[in-house]
Amino acid sequence: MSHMTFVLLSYGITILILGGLVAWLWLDASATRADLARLETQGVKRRSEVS
Amino acid sequence: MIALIIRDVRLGIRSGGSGLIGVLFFLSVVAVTPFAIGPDLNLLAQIGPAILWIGALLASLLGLDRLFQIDLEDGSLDVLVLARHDQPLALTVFSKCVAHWLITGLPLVIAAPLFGILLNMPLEATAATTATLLMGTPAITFIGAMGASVTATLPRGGLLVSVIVLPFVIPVLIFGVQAALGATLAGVPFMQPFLFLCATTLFFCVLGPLSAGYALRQLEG
Amino acid sequence: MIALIIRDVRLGIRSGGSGLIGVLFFLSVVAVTPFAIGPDLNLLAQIGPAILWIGALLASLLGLDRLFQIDLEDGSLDVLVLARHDQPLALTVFSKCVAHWLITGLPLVIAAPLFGILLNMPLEATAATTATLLMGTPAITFIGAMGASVTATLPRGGLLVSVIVLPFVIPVLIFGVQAALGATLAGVPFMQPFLFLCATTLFFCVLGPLSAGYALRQLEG
Amino acid sequence: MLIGAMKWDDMRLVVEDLYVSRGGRTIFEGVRFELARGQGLIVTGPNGAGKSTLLRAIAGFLPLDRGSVSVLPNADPVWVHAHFLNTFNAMKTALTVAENLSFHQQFTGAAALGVEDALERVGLLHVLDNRFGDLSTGQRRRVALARLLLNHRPIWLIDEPTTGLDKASEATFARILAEHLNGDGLVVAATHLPIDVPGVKSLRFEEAPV
Amino acid sequence: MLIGAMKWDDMRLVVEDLYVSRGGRTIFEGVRFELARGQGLIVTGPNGAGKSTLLRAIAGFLPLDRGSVSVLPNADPVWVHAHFLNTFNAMKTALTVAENLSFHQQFTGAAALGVEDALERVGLLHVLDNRFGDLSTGQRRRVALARLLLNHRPIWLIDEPTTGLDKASEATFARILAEHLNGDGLVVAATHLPIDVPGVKSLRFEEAPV
Amino acid sequence: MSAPRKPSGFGALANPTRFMALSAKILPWLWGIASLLIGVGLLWAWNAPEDYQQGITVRIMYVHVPSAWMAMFIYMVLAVSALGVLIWRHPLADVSIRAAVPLGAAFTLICLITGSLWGRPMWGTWWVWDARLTSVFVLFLMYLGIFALQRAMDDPVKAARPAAILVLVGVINIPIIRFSVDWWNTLHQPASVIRFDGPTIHPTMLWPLLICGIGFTVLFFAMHMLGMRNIVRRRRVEGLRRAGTRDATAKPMRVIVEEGGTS
Ligand code: HEM
Ligand SMILES: Nc1ncnc2c1ncn2[C@@H]1O[C@H](COP(=O)(O)OP(=O)(O)OP(=O)(O)O)[C@@H](O)[C@H]1O
Ligand SMILES: Nc1ncnc2c1ncn2[C@@H]1O[C@H](COP(=O)(O)OP(=O)(O)OP(=O)(O)O)[C@@H](O)[C@H]1O
Ligand SMILES: [Mg+2]
Ligand SMILES: [Mg+2]
Repeated sequence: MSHMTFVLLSYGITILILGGLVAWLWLDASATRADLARLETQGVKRRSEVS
Repeated sequence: MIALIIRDVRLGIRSGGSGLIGVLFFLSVVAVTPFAIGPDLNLLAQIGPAILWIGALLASLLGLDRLFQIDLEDGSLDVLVLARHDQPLALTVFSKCVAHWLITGLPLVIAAPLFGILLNMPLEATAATTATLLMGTPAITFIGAMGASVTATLPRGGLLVSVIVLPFVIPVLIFGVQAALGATLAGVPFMQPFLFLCATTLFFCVLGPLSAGYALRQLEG
Repeated sequence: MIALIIRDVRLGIRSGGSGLIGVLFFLSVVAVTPFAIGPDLNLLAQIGPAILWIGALLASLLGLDRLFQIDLEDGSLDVLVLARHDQPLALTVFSKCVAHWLITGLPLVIAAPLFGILLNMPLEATAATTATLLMGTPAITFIGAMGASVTATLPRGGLLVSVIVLPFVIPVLIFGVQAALGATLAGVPFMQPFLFLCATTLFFCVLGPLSAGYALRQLEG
Repeated sequence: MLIGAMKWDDMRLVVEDLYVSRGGRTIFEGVRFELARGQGLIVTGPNGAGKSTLLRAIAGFLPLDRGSVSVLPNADPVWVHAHFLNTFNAMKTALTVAENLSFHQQFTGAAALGVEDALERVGLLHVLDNRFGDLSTGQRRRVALARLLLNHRPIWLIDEPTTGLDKASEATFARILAEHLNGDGLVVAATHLPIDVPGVKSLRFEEAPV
Repeated sequence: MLIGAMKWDDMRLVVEDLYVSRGGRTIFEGVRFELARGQGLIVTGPNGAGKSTLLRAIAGFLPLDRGSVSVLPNADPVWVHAHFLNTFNAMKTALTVAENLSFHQQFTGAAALGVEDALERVGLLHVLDNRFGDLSTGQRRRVALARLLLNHRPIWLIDEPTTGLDKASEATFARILAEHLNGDGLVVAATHLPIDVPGVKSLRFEEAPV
Repeated sequence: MSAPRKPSGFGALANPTRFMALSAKILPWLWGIASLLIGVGLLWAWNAPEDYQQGITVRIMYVHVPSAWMAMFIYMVLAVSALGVLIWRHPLADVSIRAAVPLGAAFTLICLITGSLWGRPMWGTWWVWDARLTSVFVLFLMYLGIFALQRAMDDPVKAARPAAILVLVGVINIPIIRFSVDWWNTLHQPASVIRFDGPTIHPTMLWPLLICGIGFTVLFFAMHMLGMRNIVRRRRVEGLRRAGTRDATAKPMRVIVEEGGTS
């Protein structure tokens, strides 16, 4: 393999991991925000009923 | 039966034994070795299978000796034993073994290839090791169950366990390692020890639960 | 303090051979090595100390997770923690460590010379290894106490404790193997790493009990 | 369970001339009694008298020096038809109440009440999702009692069922017991606290052996 | 223990405005009481009310959200002067009764009664050399109670001391408690079973009116 | 022990609420700065001269080294937060630890991967059990260990203190590993260990390296803050759900103290 591939690979993987992290964080953010909104609107219910 | 497996797996996970932790455990065991025997890659590759097998043995021994003790202490063993009409004790023991293996053995088998790379073992060696682990680790669990049942029933069982268990386990260990090496080293056969391994596993997957189940019924007196 | 040591040692002996299990595990590690690295006797002798150390290290992980759990489960931990005015918790932990080492660590040290012969190590190498084990294994217990204390609330932290503990024991392992090799190999010093080993042990024999004691006081958050 | 179900209507628990020893010491000699459906037996006596030993012997956990325990008419062993509740609770502290109970429900055959209903009966529906280890002493005991309602077993062998229970829960349990008896159940209960269930036999150990 | 011994005569246990929460939930609010020497407090209430929690908080096992617990006059922490008996027995089943008790005697300072005398007091001298694990439920509890007599601690924090005890032993324990109080001791006891000790304060947990 | 403490549960959320408001404002800026710095750094790096001995592969350095730095820096963040948990009892400290651990693990992983990607052409092997490499690997294990401990306990409130203690003890571990490493290096084996000291870095490489380093740091803070926001939210959700059970909504019991007769 040419040296270039190693360089590209390492940059690629770095971007992949960091990008993955950021994406996961964003998704998590929207998910939790949604949960919170739902619970706050629908008010208190028994846990077994909530989700 | 399924219920019992689910419960014990849950229990294992809750009490810090999830697959993740299993893999981590082996990672650390593998990571520790080079510190001891030095960075010589060939040597590392050579004893790689042994290390993995030793790790597997340790993982099984951790907590295996208390497999039934725990149920005895919180009284659930009475329930398991009492229910032996609906579910034969041997089956109960078998389920507990399966659960225990899922927590300790399986993570290793899944992660083994990764470790192969870390210890830069040749590919077929890695494959062979994985295969032997897959076939061999259940044997350790089943054998251990026999010992565990004795610990639970006899107040001083601990000594007995080790005496019972390891004489059986050591051969398994040795054959496992040999088979793993057999894949790569010239002059070392692969099939022969591997088949022996499978035979042992099958043998103990019957004998283990049966004898353990019997021992558990002798609970007191 | 003495009372606690006596009690725990008694317990260890009564409940039967947690020490012996360790030794037998140790034995099985030693037993598989020759199969792993083949017939080359010199090589075997060469990495003998490393093998012994790995075996001892992993063996002393057995039973570590139960160090505080047993006392937590039967309520005696409350007594130990409550008495921290008469006997500081760090001291209590220290005593428990001593007892635990006497039961699990000491047998390993005693068994080491025999196993040295199995690995046909030269005499002084065996002697050196035993010496390093004698000095080193306590450190493992002390570090283990820290790991056991943070996982005390988990019913069965076996794997997790090992995962937590292993990174910490690496320096111990390094110095230990180093010194052991120093005894035989030309150009490798013995005293220097050996002293480092002692230093590490001393260090952890303070840090371990302190942090563990602190953790135990925080159990209920 | 079928065996039990078939011969359900004329089931009898017969204990004949029972001798049991523990640690080389004979705990009791020649205990004999018989329970028909709908009958209960309350076992009382000083500490160390042998109440728990008797229960364990009946349940088949202890070797009998002499005598026999069987369920007529077709002489089944007791454990085919019995729930056994020892002084421990047989629950896992690391699991939630729901997980614990549904395990027992699935593990022991002949499901009767659902997990939530059983909890409702002991008034603990609200701890459904709590770790069992986070419950108070009495709450734990009540969950353990709820287990008896999960699966239908005609014979209940229960050891100090009401330890740690508050007054209200004791009453609740007495009600549960009465209902089980009216439903043609058989009960052998060892206890120090009087359980007011009308028309139960009683077996008293007089003097603790020294 | 010297600290205790010195200021012995005017020792007071003062609990002020105590707030404790568990698992993110506030269990009780603003509990306040004061005990002088010779005074006892019986804590009662339904299961899950917070009795054990209160005891653990006083003993210093739980973080306090608000308020304080201290032993006047010189504001020692409670655990310097206290025996704590939880619902478990703090004994090792693998060891004999004698071994268990003598461990506690040596471990906790200020020896009072000898092991045999303490066992004598709870009427169990004959089990001195039995494995603790071979004792019956009530026998175990009585051995655990004997522990309190081994070392002199003015303050006793005891959780459901009489569970599993037979009538005779309950009376015995009531006597022991009374003597401790007459000997200028302080007692906080959580219980469901009435303990007839004359002239003790009582703390009752009740459902808050909705 | 009996030192007064902020009410846990809902009472303690006052502080976090302020955090949510504040972080909401800061966050966008952080993202912006991070992407800017990293972009500039990498472009510059791409145009930086090739290393005479390492050739083009030296470009790996610009991701490798910063991530290595982050791997160690984040552990220090953990340590400070741990102090926050144990000493100052700050309600957000535990949240900070939880959010930082996965990030630390990720950066350490990047360091490992890029490192071995660099090692292949330079040393002719993916992995050497060399001192520095192994120490990083152990650091990785420690991150995972802390992560495992946190996950092993289902109740985050209960996991906080043990995790914090583990983190603090682990701090000592880092220097220990690094020192012990030198001893281990001098092992007898004719090891294929490549003694490696970074090339004396030329300014034209140093600048982009530094910029990338700063960029990574800012990026970390951005991710950390977002992670913390998520955790705070999730705990509120959990709180609301628990409040759903009667047990939790039930008012604390009323307590009645009655004097007995004097004995
Ligand atoms: C998996 C393999 C590797 C790991 C885990 C690793 C780890 C590290 C770490 C932790 C640092 C930071 C040291 C400090 O600042 O204290 C570092 C720096 C550095 N590494 Fe690596 N490295 C690896 C492979 C390589 C390779 C193959 C090369 C080049 C041939 C390389 C070149 C550098 C350079 C130039 C620095 C910056 C200079 C310095 O701080 O010393 N690394 N590496
Ligand atoms: N495993 C055992 N081995 C030997 N002896 C035992 C064992 N278990 C109990 N014993 C003895 O048998 C006798 C009866 O015990 P048992 O538990 O039946 O008493 P009990 O009536 O249940 O008392 P309690 O009211 O305290 O529960 C006791 O003297 C006890 O010491
Ligand atoms: N470790 C814990 N974590 C979270 N919640 C707990 C924990 N222990 C107890 N609780 C809860 O705190 C409340 C009070 O418990 P506590 O043990 O004080 O009750 P109690 O008054 O002793 O009841 P009992 O009469 O059954 O002993 C209960 O609702 C219980 O569920
Ligand atoms: Mg009994
Ligand atoms: Mg209680």
